[in-house]
Amino acid sequence: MKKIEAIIKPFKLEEVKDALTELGVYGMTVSEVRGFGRQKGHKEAYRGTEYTIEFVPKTKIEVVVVDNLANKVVETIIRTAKTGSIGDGKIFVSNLDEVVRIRTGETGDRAI
Amino acid sequence: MKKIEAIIKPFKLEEVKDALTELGVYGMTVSEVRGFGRQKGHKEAYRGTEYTIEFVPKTKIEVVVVDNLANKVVETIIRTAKTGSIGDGKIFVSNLDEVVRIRTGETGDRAI
Amino acid sequence: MKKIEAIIKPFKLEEVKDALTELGVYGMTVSEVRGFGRQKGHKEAYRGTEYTIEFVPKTKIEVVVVDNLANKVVETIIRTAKTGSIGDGKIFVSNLDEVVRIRTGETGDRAI
Amino acid sequence: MLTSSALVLAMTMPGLALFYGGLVRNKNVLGTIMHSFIILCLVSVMWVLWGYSLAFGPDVGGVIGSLEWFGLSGVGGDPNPAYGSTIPHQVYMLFQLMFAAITPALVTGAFAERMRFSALLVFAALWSTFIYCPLAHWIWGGGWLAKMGALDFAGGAVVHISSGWAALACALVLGKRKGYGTAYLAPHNLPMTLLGAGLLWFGWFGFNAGSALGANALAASAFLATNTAAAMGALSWMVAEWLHRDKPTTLGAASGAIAGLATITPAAGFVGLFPALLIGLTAGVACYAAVVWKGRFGYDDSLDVVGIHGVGGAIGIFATGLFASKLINPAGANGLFFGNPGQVYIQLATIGAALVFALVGTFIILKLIDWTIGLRVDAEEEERGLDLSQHEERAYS
Amino acid sequence: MLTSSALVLAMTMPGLALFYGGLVRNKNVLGTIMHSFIILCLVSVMWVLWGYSLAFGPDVGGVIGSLEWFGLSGVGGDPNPAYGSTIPHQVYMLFQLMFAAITPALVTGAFAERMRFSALLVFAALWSTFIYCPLAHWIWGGGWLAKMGALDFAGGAVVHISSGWAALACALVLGKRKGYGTAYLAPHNLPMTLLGAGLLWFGWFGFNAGSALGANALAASAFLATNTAAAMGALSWMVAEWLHRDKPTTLGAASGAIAGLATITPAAGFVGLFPALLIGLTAGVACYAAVVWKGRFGYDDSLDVVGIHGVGGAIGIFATGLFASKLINPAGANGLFFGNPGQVYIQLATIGAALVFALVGTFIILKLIDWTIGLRVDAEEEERGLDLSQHEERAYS
Amino acid sequence: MLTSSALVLAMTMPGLALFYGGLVRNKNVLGTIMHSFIILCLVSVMWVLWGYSLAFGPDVGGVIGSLEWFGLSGVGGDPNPAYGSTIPHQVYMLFQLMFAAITPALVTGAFAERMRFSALLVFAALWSTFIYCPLAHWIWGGGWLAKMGALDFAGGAVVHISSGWAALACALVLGKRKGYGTAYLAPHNLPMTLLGAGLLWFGWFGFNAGSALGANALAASAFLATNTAAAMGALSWMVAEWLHRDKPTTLGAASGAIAGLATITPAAGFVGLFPALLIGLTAGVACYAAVVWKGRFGYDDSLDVVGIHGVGGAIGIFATGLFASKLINPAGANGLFFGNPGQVYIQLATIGAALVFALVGTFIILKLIDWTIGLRVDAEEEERGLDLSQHEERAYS
Ligand SMILES: Nc1ncnc2c1ncn2[C@@H]1O[C@H](COP(=O)(O)OP(=O)(O)O)[C@@H](O)[C@H]1O
Ligand SMILES: Nc1ncnc2c1ncn2[C@@H]1O[C@H](COP(=O)(O)OP(=O)(O)O)[C@@H](O)[C@H]1O
Ligand SMILES: Nc1ncnc2c1ncn2[C@@H]1O[C@H](COP(=O)(O)OP(=O)(O)O)[C@@H](O)[C@H]1O
Repeated sequence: MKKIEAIIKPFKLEEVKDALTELGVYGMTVSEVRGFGRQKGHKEAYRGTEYTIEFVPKTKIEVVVVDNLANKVVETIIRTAKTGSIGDGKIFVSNLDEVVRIRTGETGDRAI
Repeated sequence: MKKIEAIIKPFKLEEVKDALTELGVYGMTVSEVRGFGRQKGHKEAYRGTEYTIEFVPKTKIEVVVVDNLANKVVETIIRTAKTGSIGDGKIFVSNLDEVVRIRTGETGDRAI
Repeated sequence: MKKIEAIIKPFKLEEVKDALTELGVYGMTVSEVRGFGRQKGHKEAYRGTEYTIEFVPKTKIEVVVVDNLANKVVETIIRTAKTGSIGDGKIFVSNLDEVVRIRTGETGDRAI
Repeated sequence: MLTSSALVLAMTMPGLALFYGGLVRNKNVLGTIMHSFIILCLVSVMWVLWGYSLAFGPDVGGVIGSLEWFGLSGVGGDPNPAYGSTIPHQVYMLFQLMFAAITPALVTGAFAERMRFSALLVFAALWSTFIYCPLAHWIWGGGWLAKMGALDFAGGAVVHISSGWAALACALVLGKRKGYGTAYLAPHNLPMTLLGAGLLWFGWFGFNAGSALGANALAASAFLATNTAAAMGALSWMVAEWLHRDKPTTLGAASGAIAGLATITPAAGFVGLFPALLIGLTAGVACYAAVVWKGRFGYDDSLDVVGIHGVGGAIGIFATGLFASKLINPAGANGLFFGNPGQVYIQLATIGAALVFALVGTFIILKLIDWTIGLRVDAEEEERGLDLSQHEERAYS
Repeated sequence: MLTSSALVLAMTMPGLALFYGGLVRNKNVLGTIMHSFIILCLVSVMWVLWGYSLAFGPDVGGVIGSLEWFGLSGVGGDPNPAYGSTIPHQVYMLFQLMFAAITPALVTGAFAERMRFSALLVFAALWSTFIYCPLAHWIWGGGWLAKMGALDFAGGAVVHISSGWAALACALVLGKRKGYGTAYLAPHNLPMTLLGAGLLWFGWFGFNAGSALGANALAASAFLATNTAAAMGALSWMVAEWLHRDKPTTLGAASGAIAGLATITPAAGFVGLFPALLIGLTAGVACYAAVVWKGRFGYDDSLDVVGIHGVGGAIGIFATGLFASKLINPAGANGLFFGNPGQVYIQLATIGAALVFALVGTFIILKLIDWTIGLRVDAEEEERGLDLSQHEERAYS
Repeated sequence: MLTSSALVLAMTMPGLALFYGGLVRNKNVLGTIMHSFIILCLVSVMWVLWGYSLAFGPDVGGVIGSLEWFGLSGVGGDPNPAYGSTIPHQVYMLFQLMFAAITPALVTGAFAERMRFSALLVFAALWSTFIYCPLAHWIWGGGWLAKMGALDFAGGAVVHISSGWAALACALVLGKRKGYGTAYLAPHNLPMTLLGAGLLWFGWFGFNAGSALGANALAASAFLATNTAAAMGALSWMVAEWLHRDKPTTLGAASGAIAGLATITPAAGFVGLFPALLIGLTAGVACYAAVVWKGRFGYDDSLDVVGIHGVGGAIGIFATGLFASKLINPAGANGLFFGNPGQVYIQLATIGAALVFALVGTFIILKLIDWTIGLRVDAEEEERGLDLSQHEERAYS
C-alpha cells in the first residue's frame, strides 16, 4: 500500500476530491497546513507596524491506496490541482507497512 | 522504529491516550483533520441556501514506537477507538529511518 | 529523497525556518499540532471546575530533501530548535518513494 | 422609561444571549443564543396579547389578573395611576414586557446544550403564562403578596427567584449533559461571555433605575445601589476564588458582578450606599460557594442559574427586609434595621412562595412536555451539537 | 432625542457592521465592517456640509433643498417649526444624519466581498448626495411626495426601498462573486451576525420611537409597533422556513426580525397593535420567499438587501396606506381600512417613485464609476480577500 | 444624565475592554479585558467611599478635596449648585464615577500583555487616588487650574492627558514585551476591536454630550462636535496612512476615530462645527504620526495610549484655547481666535501641569510597586500568556 500526500492550493480541494472519487478512491484525510516555498506570502500592517508573512495557507491531502492505483492517483492530482502558477504544491509518495480499519479490524488492501 | 498514524473519532482521543499511556507509550502527537470516507457528513443551510459538507472532523494521532511495540499499539488503538459504527477510522503503519530527541540529540530507540 | 518531520516549540519556528533557508532548503510545510509527552500541560478553571489539559501546542515541520542533505537538515533543526528544557520535541526521518511538483509534473530530486 | 425598556431588551438579546452563548461549547452556541432570542420574540407577542393582562390586569382573587386587557384593550397612552401616574400606560406595559422576556430566557442556562428546540418553544410559552404571569401578579400586579406588603423593587422574586429555582427543576428533570464530570466542557468563547456580562450590567441600569418610573432622585439612588453591588459582587467573588483556589478568574469576576446585580435587584430602590456594599459583598461570596457546592449535589445546572439567580434573588429579597428604609424611598417600607422586624417575615414568605411555586410549577410543566413531545435531544444529536442537529447551521466556518 | 440619535448611530456601527461582517467569509470581514464604518464617517462630514441642506433646506421646486444651509449655517439651537417645535434644530439634524449614514451602509450588503475600496468611497459620496438627499427631500423635506401626502414615518421609502432597490442595481452591475452557486460561501461567524441583529433591534427603537420627536405617547406607540413587528417577523420567518425546509434556523429568525423591523418602519407611528402583528407576520413570510426566490433570478445580492429591505420597505409603505389611523397619530392620515382609499394610491406612487429613482440612479452612478476607476477587485484579489488585498490586514490571527 | 452615565460605563466595559482585548494576542485577551473590567469595579467602590470626596469635596488649598464627603455623606438627592443646579447631586457623582473608572483603564493599554494581576490592582488603586483625584480636583473640582480659568469640557486633561502620559511612564518602567520588534505581535481579533471602537464612539456621546449636564442645545452642540471630530479623525488618519503606506487600514480608521474623539473631548462644549472639523483633521494626522514615530523612540507603548490619548488630549486642550467661543457656550470663555489670546497660556499651563504630574506621579507609583511586589510577570509566564498564568483560563477553546 502507498501513502500519497499532496500539498495543494486550498480552493482546489473540491475538484481534486471529486476527481479522486471518480477514480474509485473513496477515502482521504485532509488538513490545513501552511507552506513555505517559492510562492511569496503576504504583508500585513497594524498601526504602521508591518509584518511579512512568509507562510501561505495550503491544504494537505493524504490518500492511502493499493500499490497499483498510486500512479493514477498522482496523475489525477496533478491534473486537477494544477493552475500553472507558482505554489501549486507537491506530491509525496511513500510506502506503508500496514493499514487497519478500526471498525472491523481488517488489514491490508481490504482495509482501505 | 515504526510510526503509527491513526485517524479516529475526536471524542475517543482521551480514551486512546489513556490506554496507550498504560501500555508505556509516553509520547504522541495529535492534530485536527477532516476525513472523507463512507461516513457521510452534514448539511448546513443559510437563508435557504444549502451546503453539503462531506468532510467529517477527525483526530489524527501519530505515535512513534520501537518495532516490537508496534503491534500492541495497533491493537490497543483498535480496542479503544472502536465504536462499531461507520467512520471509526484507519490506522497506518510505516517505517522510520531515524528518530532524534531535540533536547539531547539522542537518536534511535533511546530518543522515543 | 528523505522526509524529515520535526515537532518543535511553536516560538522556534521562525528561527528554524531561517536556518534551513540558509542551508539552501527553500521549501517546507508547517502545521499546528498538540503534543503529549514528558512536558506537562496546563490547568484551567471555570467557576470552580478544573480541567487539566495534558496536550501542549507544538508546531510540526515537514521538509523533503535529497538524501545527502538529510543529515545537515537534522543537525540544523537540533541546533536551532533546542532550548534544553523538556518538550523541545522530536525529529523523525523516513524514506520517500517519489516526489512530484504539481505545477510542472517534474519528479524526483528536481521536484523538491 | 422607553430608553430603559430598550436597555432591558438589550439585556436579553444580545446581552444574555452572548453571556450564555460564550459559556457553551462551539457546537451549541447558536442553539443557545437562539433560546434567548426566540423567547424574546415569543414573549413579545404573548405579552401584548394575554400576558400583560394576566399579570397586571384587574385582580381576580389576589391570584391572577383577568383577561380584560387582552390585546392591550384599554392599555393606551393615558397613565394608569396604579402603574405610574406620570407615564403612559403603554410605556409601563412595554417596560414590564422586557422583564417578562428576560426571565424565561434566564432559565435556559440550566438546560443548555441538550434541550430540543420544539420543546423549548412549548416550555417558554407555558412557563411564561403559568409561572411568570401569576408570580408577577402576586407581587407587582396587586396580588396577595403585594397586599401583604412584600418588597421587590425590580424583580428579586419575580425575576431571579422564579428563574433560579425553575432552573433547578430543569436541571433535575433533564439530567446531566453527556460527559458531565469527565469530558472537557469548558466555555468556548469567554470574551463573548464578558461582552454579554458588560451588556447585562449596562442594561441592568434600565432594569433597576428604570423601575423608579422616572428620571428622579430615586432613580439615581437605585442606579448607585446597582452599580455598587455589581462592583462589590465582582470583587468579592474574585477574592473568594483567589483565597479558595489560588487564582482570580475573569469568568469569576463577571459571575460575581451578575450575582451582585441579581441580589441588589429587589433592594435597589429601597437601600442606601452601605447596605448596597454589603449586599454585593455577600452576593459574591455566597453565590461562589453555591456554584462550588453544586458539584456535591450532582445536578448539572449547566450555566449556574440556581447558584447565581436562585441564591442571589433569595438573598436579595431577604436583605431588603433587613435594610429597606423609608428615608430612601418613602413609598416603600422600613426593614429590620430601621425598626420594622415584621418586614423580615413578609420577605421570607415571599421567598418561600416564589421558590416553591417556581420549583413545583416548572417541574409539572417539564414532565408534561416530556411525556408528550419529549424534552431532550437524543444522544447522537447531543454529540453533533444543537447547532447542526436543531438548526442545520454552524456558528463558525 | 439625542439618545435616539446615539442609538441609531450604534445601528450602523457596530450594529450593521457586525451583522454584515458575520455573514461574509473570514477573509472579507474587515473589508465588510469597513464599508459601514467609513460610510458613517463620510456621511457624517458630508451631511453637515451639504447633505442636510440638500435634503431639508428650503425647497427648490419640490425636488431638492437649496444649499442655503451649507455648513449648517442657520441650523442652530433654536427649533425649526417644520422639524419639531420642541427640539433644537441641530438635534433634528443629528437625528437625520444617522438615517443618512445607515442607508448607504445598508446597500453595501449587495456587493459584499468584491467591491474595490476606492470605488466604495466614491460610490458612497455620490449615492448619498444624488440619491439619498433628493429622496429624503421628496418625502421628509417638503418635496413633491410630501405635498402629495405620502406617509413614511421613519423611512420605509427613504431608507429601505432606496437601499433595497439600489442593492439590486449593485448586484446586477457588479455580477456574481467567484464561486457563487458552487463554492462554500457560508457566513463565517453567525454569533457576530446575531450580535449585530440584537444591536440593530435595540437601535431601531431610536429609529422608530425617536421619529416621534419626543418622549410621548406616540413614541410609546411606535415603540410597541416596532417591537411587535420585529418579534412577529422573526417568528413568521422561522415558521415559514420550518415548514418549507424542515429546520428553523437562527439566521432565519434574525433575518425575520430585521425584515419585520424594516417593514414596520414606515408604519410605526401610524398603526396600532394588530396591524403591527399583521405587518410583522407578512414581512417574515414575504421576505423569506423573496430570499429563496432570489436563486431563480440568478443575481448575487450577497447579503439579501433586496429581499429584506427592498421587499420589506415596499410592503411597509403599502401597508401604511392600509392601516394608518388618525386615532394613533392625529398628524398622520387614515388608510384604506379607516375609510381613506386614496392613501393607497399615494403610497403606491411613493413606492414606485422611490424604487425607480433608486434603481436607475444607482445604475447610472455605478456605470460611471466602473468606466472611470473600476468597481470590482480583480480575480486574484477576490481570491485573497478584501482584508488583505484592500487593507493589508487580517481579522483573526 | 443617568443614560449618559450608563453610556460611559459601557465605554469602559465592554467598549474599551474589547477595543484593547482585540488588539492583543490570543493568549492575553482575558487578562486584558480583565484590566478594564476590574478597574471599573475597583473604582466604583473607591469612588463612592473616598474618591469623589477627594476630587469634588470641599476644596483644600486648591490642591485636593477634603474627606468630608467620605462614603457620600452629604451627597444626596438634592442638587449641588456647583455641580449642576438641575440634577441630583448623586447623579453628578455617578456621572463622574464613570470618568474616574475609564481613565485608569485607558492606561492599561501601555503595559498590555506583561503586567502581573496583583500589581495591576495596586496600581489602579494608587493611581486613581493619587493621580486622578487630584487632577480632577484641580480642573473640575474648584482647584487651582479651575481658578486659573482652564477649559476642559469633558476631560481632555483630566482623562486623556493624564492617562496618555501615565502610559508613557508605564511603557518606560515596564520595558518592552518579549519579541517586540521581531516576533509577530499582531492583533488577534480586529472585529472585536472594531466592535469596541463602535461602542466607544456610541458611549462618547454620553461622555461629551452628557457633560452639558442636561438635554439642551449645548448638549446638541457637543454631540455635533463629537460626531464630526470622530468622523474627520477616522478619515484623516485613513488618508494619512493611504498616502504614507499605500493602503488604508480598518484599524487605522478606527484609531483615527478614537483620536478624534479624544481630541475633541476638552473642546466639545465650547466650539462650533468648523473648529470641530479642523480638530478632527489634526487629530487623525498627528496621532498617526505619533504612532509611527513611536518606533524611533523605542518604547513599547503596546496599544498606543501615548500616541492617541496623550497626544490627542494635549492637542485638544490647546485647540480649545484657540477655538473656544462664548457664542457656543456662554459659561465658557473665548479662545485666541475669538479675541482672547490669554486663554492659550492658561491651556498651555494646563497641559504642562497635567502632563508632568501624570508622568512623574505614575513613575513614582510604578517604582514603588516594582520594589515591593513586582510589576511584571516572569518570562515563562509571559510566554504562556496572562490568561493561563494569571487566571488559569483560556479565551477560546
Ligand atoms: N522541500 C519541501 N518539503 C516540504 N514541503 C515543500 C517543500 N517544497 C515545497 N513544499 C510545499 O509545497 C508548496 C509549494 O511550493 P512552492 O515552492 O511555493 O511552489 P511550486 O511547488 O509551484 O514550486 C509550499 O508552500 C510547501 O507547502
Ligand atoms: N484511503 C484513505 N486514505 C486516507 N484516509 C482514509 C482513507 N479511507 C478512510 N480514511 C480516513 O478514515 C476515516 C474513516 O473512514 P470511513 O470510510 O468513513 O469509515 P470506516 O473506516 O469505518 O470504513 C475517513 O474519515 C478518513 O479520514
Ligand atoms: N513517541 C512519540 N511519538 C510521537 N510524538 C512524540 C513521541 N514522543 C514525543 N513526541 C512529541 O514530542 C513532543 C516533546 O516530547 P516530550 O516528551 O514532552 O519532551 P522531550 O522531547 O524533550 O523529551 C511531544 O509534545 C510530542 O508532540
